[in-house]
Amino acid sequence: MYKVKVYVTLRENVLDPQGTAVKGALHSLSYHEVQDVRIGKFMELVIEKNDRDVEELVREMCEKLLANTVIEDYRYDIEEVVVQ
Amino acid sequence: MYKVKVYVTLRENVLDPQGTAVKGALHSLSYHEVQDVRIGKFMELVIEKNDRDVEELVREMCEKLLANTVIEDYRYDIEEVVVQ
Amino acid sequence: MSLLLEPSPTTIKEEKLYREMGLTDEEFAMVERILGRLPNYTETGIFSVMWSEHCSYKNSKPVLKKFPTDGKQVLQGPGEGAGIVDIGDGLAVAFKIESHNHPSAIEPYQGAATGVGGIIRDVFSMGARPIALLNSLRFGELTSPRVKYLFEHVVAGIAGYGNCVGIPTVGGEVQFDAAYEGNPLVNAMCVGLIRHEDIQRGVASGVGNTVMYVGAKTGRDGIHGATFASEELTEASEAKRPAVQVGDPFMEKLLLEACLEVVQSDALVGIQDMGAAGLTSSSAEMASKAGVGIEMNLDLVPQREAGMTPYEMMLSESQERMLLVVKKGREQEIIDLFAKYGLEAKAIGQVTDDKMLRLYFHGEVVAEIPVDALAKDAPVYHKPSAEPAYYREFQQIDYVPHVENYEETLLALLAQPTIASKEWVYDQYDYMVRTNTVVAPGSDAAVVRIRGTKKALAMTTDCNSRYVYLDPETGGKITVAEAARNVVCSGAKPLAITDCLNFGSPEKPEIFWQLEKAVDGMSAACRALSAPVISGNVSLYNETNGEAIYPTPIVGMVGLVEDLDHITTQAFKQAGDIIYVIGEAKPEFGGSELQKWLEGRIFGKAPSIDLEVEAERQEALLAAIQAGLVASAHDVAEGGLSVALAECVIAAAGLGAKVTVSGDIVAELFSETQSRFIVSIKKEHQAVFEQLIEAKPIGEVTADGTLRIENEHGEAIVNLSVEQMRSVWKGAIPCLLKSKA
Amino acid sequence: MKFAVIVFPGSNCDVDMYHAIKDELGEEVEYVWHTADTLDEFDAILLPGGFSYGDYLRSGAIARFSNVMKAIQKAAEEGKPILGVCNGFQILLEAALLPGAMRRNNSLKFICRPVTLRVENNETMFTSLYEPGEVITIPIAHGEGNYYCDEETLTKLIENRQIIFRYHDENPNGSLENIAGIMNENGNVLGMMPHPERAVDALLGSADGLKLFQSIVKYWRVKHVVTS
Ligand SMILES: Nc1ncnc2c1ncn2[C@@H]1O[C@H](COP(=O)(O)OP(=O)(O)O)[C@@H](O)[C@H]1O
Ligand SMILES: [Mg+2]
Repeated sequence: MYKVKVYVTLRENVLDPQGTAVKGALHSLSYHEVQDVRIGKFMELVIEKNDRDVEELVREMCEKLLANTVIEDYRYDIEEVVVQ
Repeated sequence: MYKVKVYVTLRENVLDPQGTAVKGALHSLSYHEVQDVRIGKFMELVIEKNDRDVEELVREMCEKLLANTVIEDYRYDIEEVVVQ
Repeated sequence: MSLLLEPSPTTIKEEKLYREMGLTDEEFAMVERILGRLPNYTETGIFSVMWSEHCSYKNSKPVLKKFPTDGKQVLQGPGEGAGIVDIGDGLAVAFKIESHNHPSAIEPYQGAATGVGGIIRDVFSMGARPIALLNSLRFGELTSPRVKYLFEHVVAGIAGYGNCVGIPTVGGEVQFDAAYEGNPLVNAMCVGLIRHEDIQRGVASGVGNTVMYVGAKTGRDGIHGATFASEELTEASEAKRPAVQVGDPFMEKLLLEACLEVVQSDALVGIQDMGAAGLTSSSAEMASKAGVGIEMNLDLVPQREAGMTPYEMMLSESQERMLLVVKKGREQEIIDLFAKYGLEAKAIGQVTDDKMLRLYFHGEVVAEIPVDALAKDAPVYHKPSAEPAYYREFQQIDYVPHVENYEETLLALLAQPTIASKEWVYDQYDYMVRTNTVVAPGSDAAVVRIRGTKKALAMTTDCNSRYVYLDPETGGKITVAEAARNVVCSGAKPLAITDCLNFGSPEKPEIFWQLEKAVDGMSAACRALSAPVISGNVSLYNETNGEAIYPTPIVGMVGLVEDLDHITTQAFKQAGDIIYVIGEAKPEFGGSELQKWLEGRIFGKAPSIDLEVEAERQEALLAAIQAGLVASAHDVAEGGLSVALAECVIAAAGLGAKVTVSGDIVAELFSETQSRFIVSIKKEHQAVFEQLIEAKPIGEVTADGTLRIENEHGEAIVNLSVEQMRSVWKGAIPCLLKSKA
Repeated sequence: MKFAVIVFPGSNCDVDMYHAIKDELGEEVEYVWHTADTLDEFDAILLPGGFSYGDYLRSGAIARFSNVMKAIQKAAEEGKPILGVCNGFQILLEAALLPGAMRRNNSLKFICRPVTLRVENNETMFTSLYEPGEVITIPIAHGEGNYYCDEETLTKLIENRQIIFRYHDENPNGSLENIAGIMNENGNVLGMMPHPERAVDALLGSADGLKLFQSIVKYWRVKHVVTS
C-alpha cells in the first residue's frame, strides 16, 4: 500500500486571488512580516499496490485529473507502508 | 527570511465531500487501486525574519486565520533561507 | 535589460518573426510603410494584436455593415463596450454578448469565468449597473469524458464568477452536437440598466488630461490571447498554453461598485475596460475615437511580476483592469474614491494632441505608433465566398421520417439533451440575487423587473445552428425570429438584439459564404421585427483539425414588458382553459430533433420562414397578452408541437392536457414548422381572443396530470402521465453525466 | 425600529436585505460599511449573503476580522437581534458567535432553488409569528452550506432548542441533522443558509420569509413598550 501526497500549486506567473486576499488579511491583522502567500491544494491518497509502477500511476492521475497543467504545477511524495 | 509551508486538512472524523468526489472520478477513470482521497489546502508563505519566534508566529496565524480548528487540522514546515 | 534579449527590428523582418505573432508579409509591409521604418519587437506585437480578427474585425467588418443598427429606441449602436436602448422613464438598457470559446476549450472553468468577467466590464464601463447575465453554450455529444468535463467545468466557471459578483444568471441555452466536440462555444451576455444622463463612452478627449489605471495588477497573463482567439485550435495550441487567465470575481465586484460611483463624478472623461489586448486596445481605441494621442509611462503600470517588458505589459490580458481618462488636476478625487474600495488608481500617462500612441519605459521611447493605424484604419479584407456543395445537395432532399410509436418518440425526444431540462445547469447559477427575477430560468425568456417602475425586461439567447448549417440565410432569419418569439411569449416587445457570430475559418470561401448568408438572414429578420443590432462580437476560426463547427450566430435579445401584469409564462395555469395553436404544421423535418434522433445526423432543407407572417403573429399575440387574454404562451420549437405541449404541462403543477390533432400526424406532432405558438386562454376570453388572432382551438387544460393526444377519431395516440414525462425530461442530463463512456 | 445591513467588501445580498426591510416590512434601514466602529443607533443587525472577500480561504474567514465585528459582538452581548443569512451565517460561525462550521455542499456544486423548511422552534424572537412545525418555502443559494459541529455541540443545540430551521423535503447540501438555521444560547443571534429576504414578495415566488422579519419587529415592539 502507498500513501501518496500530492501538492498542486498555481504556476508561478498565474494570478492567485486567494493568496492575495489572505496576504491582505494577514497584513490587516498586523502580520506585516508576511511577504507572500500562495494557496494550492494538498491531497492525500491511499493507493493499493498492484503491478503498475506507482510513480507512473500518480503522474498519470495528476496529468489527467488532479491538476490542470495549463495553470497548475504538481509535486508528489510516495511512501510505501507495510500493512500488517 | 523563512519559507513556510502550511498544510490544512479536514479533521479525520469530518466527512470530505471533495475527496469523495475525486475518488469517484478516479474510479470512473478506472483507477480502482485508489482506496482513499482526502483533500486539503497547501499554503506557501514567505515571512521576513524579525524578533518574533517564527514558529509561534506561524502557529498563531494558523489558529486565527489559516485553519478553522472546528473542522480542520494544520501542520507546517519552516525553512530558513538565507538571502544574499 | 531584458529588452536586449528581444529580436532586433531587422531580425524580425529577416526571419519573418512577425508571422508567429499572426501578421502576414503584406501586413508587415504595411506596418513598415505606416511607420516609415521597421517596427521594434513591442511595436510588432502591438500591431499584431490590434490587427487580429478579434480586435480589428478585419474579415467580418464588410459583413457586419449589413446589419440594421438604427431605430428610434437606439441610444448607442455597435462600437462601444455595449449597445444601449431607451425604455422610457429616463431609463435605458445596455447589453452585449461575447465569446470566450478558445480559452474555455483549454481551461474550461477559468475560460468561462473570465468570459463572464469581461462582458460584465463591458457593460459597467458604459456606466450601466449590470442586472442580469445569460449565456449560450455548445458542446460535443454528452458521451465522452472530455465533453462531460468541459460541460461541467464551463458551467461551474460561469456560476463561480457570476454568483460571486452578485449578478443573477437568468437564462441561456445549451446544445450538444458532434460538430462542437473539439471546439466548444462559450458565449456570455450581460444586461445592464442605466439612466440616460449616466451614459459613458470610451473616449480620451481633452489634451493634457490624465490617463489612469485601476484594478488588478498586470501580469504575464494571456500574452497574445487575441491572436490566439483568431487562430484554429490545433494540437500545438494545447502546448502553446499562453492565453488562459485566472479570474478574480471579488476584484471585479469591487471594481464594479467603484466604477459605478466614479461615473457620477464630472472628473471622469472616458472609461474603457482592458479586454483583449488589454492596455494596447483600450488606449489606442480611446485615443482614436477622440482624435487624440496618448502617451504612457510603462514604469508606472502596476505590475504583479518582476521584470516585465513593454511587450509583455502592452499585450497582457490580465483581467479586472480598467483604463480611465480623468480631467487634469482631479486625479486625487479619483484615487480617493477607489481607495474606499481597497483599489489603487494610478496615473500612468496623458492625452496628447498628436494622434500617436507613445510609450516610455526606463526613460526611453519604446513605441511610437499612429493610433488610427491601430484602430480605425486597421486593414479590412473582402474574402471570397462560395456556395458549398453540401448546400446544393441538401436543397434537393425532401426528407420524410417514419414514426411507429408516437409515445415512445415523444419520450425519446424529451430525453434528447438539447430538449431535456437544463435544471442541472441553472440550479448552479444564483438566478435570484438582487431579488428582481420574476421569471426564472425554465420558461421561454427570463423576466427581470425594474424596481420603482411597473416595467420589466424579458431576455433570451437563441440559435438553432442545425438550421443555420443546412441553410444559413433561412437559419439566420429563424434565429432572430425565435429569440423574438421567446420574448413575445413572455409578454414583452422586442427592443433590439446583440449577436455573437461563431463561425469557422473565414479563409475558406464556403465558411465565408455561411457567414454572409447568415448575416443576410438575420438582418432581414431584424428589419421585419423592428429589432436592430446594437452590439455584438465575432468569433471566427472555430475549427479543430480543419473541421468547422456549425455556423452558430447566437442572438441575445432584450424586450420590454410595459406592465408587470403582462408577464406570461409557458406553464398552463388552470384546468378548463382552452388550448390554441397559432400556425399550421407543414411536414418540415430537415435539421429537426426527430431527424437527429432517427437518423443520427441532419440533412435536407431547413424549415421555411415567412417574416411577414412571423411579425403579424408576434404582434397579434403580444396584443392579446397585453389585453390580459392569455393565461400561458409558448413557442413551438425543437421537437415540434408534442414537445411544446409536454413543456407546458411539465411546467404546471398538477395539470394535464387533452388535445386533438388531425391530418399528417407525424407533422402535427413533431414538425418544426416556424412561427407557431401554443396559447391557453380562460373560457370567458374565447370570443374576444378569437376575434383578435387567428388561432385554432385544439383542446383544453385538464386536472388529471396526463397529456392525452387524440386523433380525429378520438383514439389516443399519446397518453402519458406528466410525472413520467417530467422525470424523463429532468433526468436526462444528470443521467448522461453519470453514465460511463 | 431601525435595522442595520452590514456591507462587507463582496457582500451582494445587501440590496435584497435592504429592500426587504424598507419596501416590504416598512421599517427603517441603513447600510453600514464594514469599517464602522459602532452600531449603537440600531435595534437589529442583519449580515447579508454574498461572497465577502471573495469567500477566499473559507467563506466568512476574512470578514470576521472586519472592524465592525467588534460592534456586532457588543450588540450580541446586549441582546439585540442579529440575523446572519448565508454568507452572514458563515461569518457568524467563523467569529464563533454561533457554534460549528460550514463545509462545501455534498454535491460540490453551488445550489440555487426554493426549498421547504420546517420551523423547529417558534418560541424565538425570529420565529414567533410562524406556527409550530410550519413548513415554509424559502430559496437557498450557496456552495458551502453543509453545516457541521461535533456531537457535544449537537447535543446542546438539540437540548436548548437552538435548531430553528431544518430542511424539510430534501436536504440540499448534506448538513448535519438537516440543519438549515441555528440560534445562539441566548436566543438573539440567528444564522441560516436559506434567504428569507428573497421570500418577501409573492411576485418572485414566495412571501414566507416576511414573517421572520415581522417577528423581529414584534419582539422589539413588545420589549420597547415594556422597557420605556
Ligand atoms: N446555459 C443556460 N443557462 C441558464 N439557463 C438556461 C441555460 N440553458 C437553458 N436555460 C434555460 O432553460 C430554458 C429552456 O431553454 P431552451 O430549451 O433553450 O428554451 P427555448 O427553446 O424556449 O429558447 C430557458 O428558460 C433557458 O433560459
Ligand atoms: Mg421558447
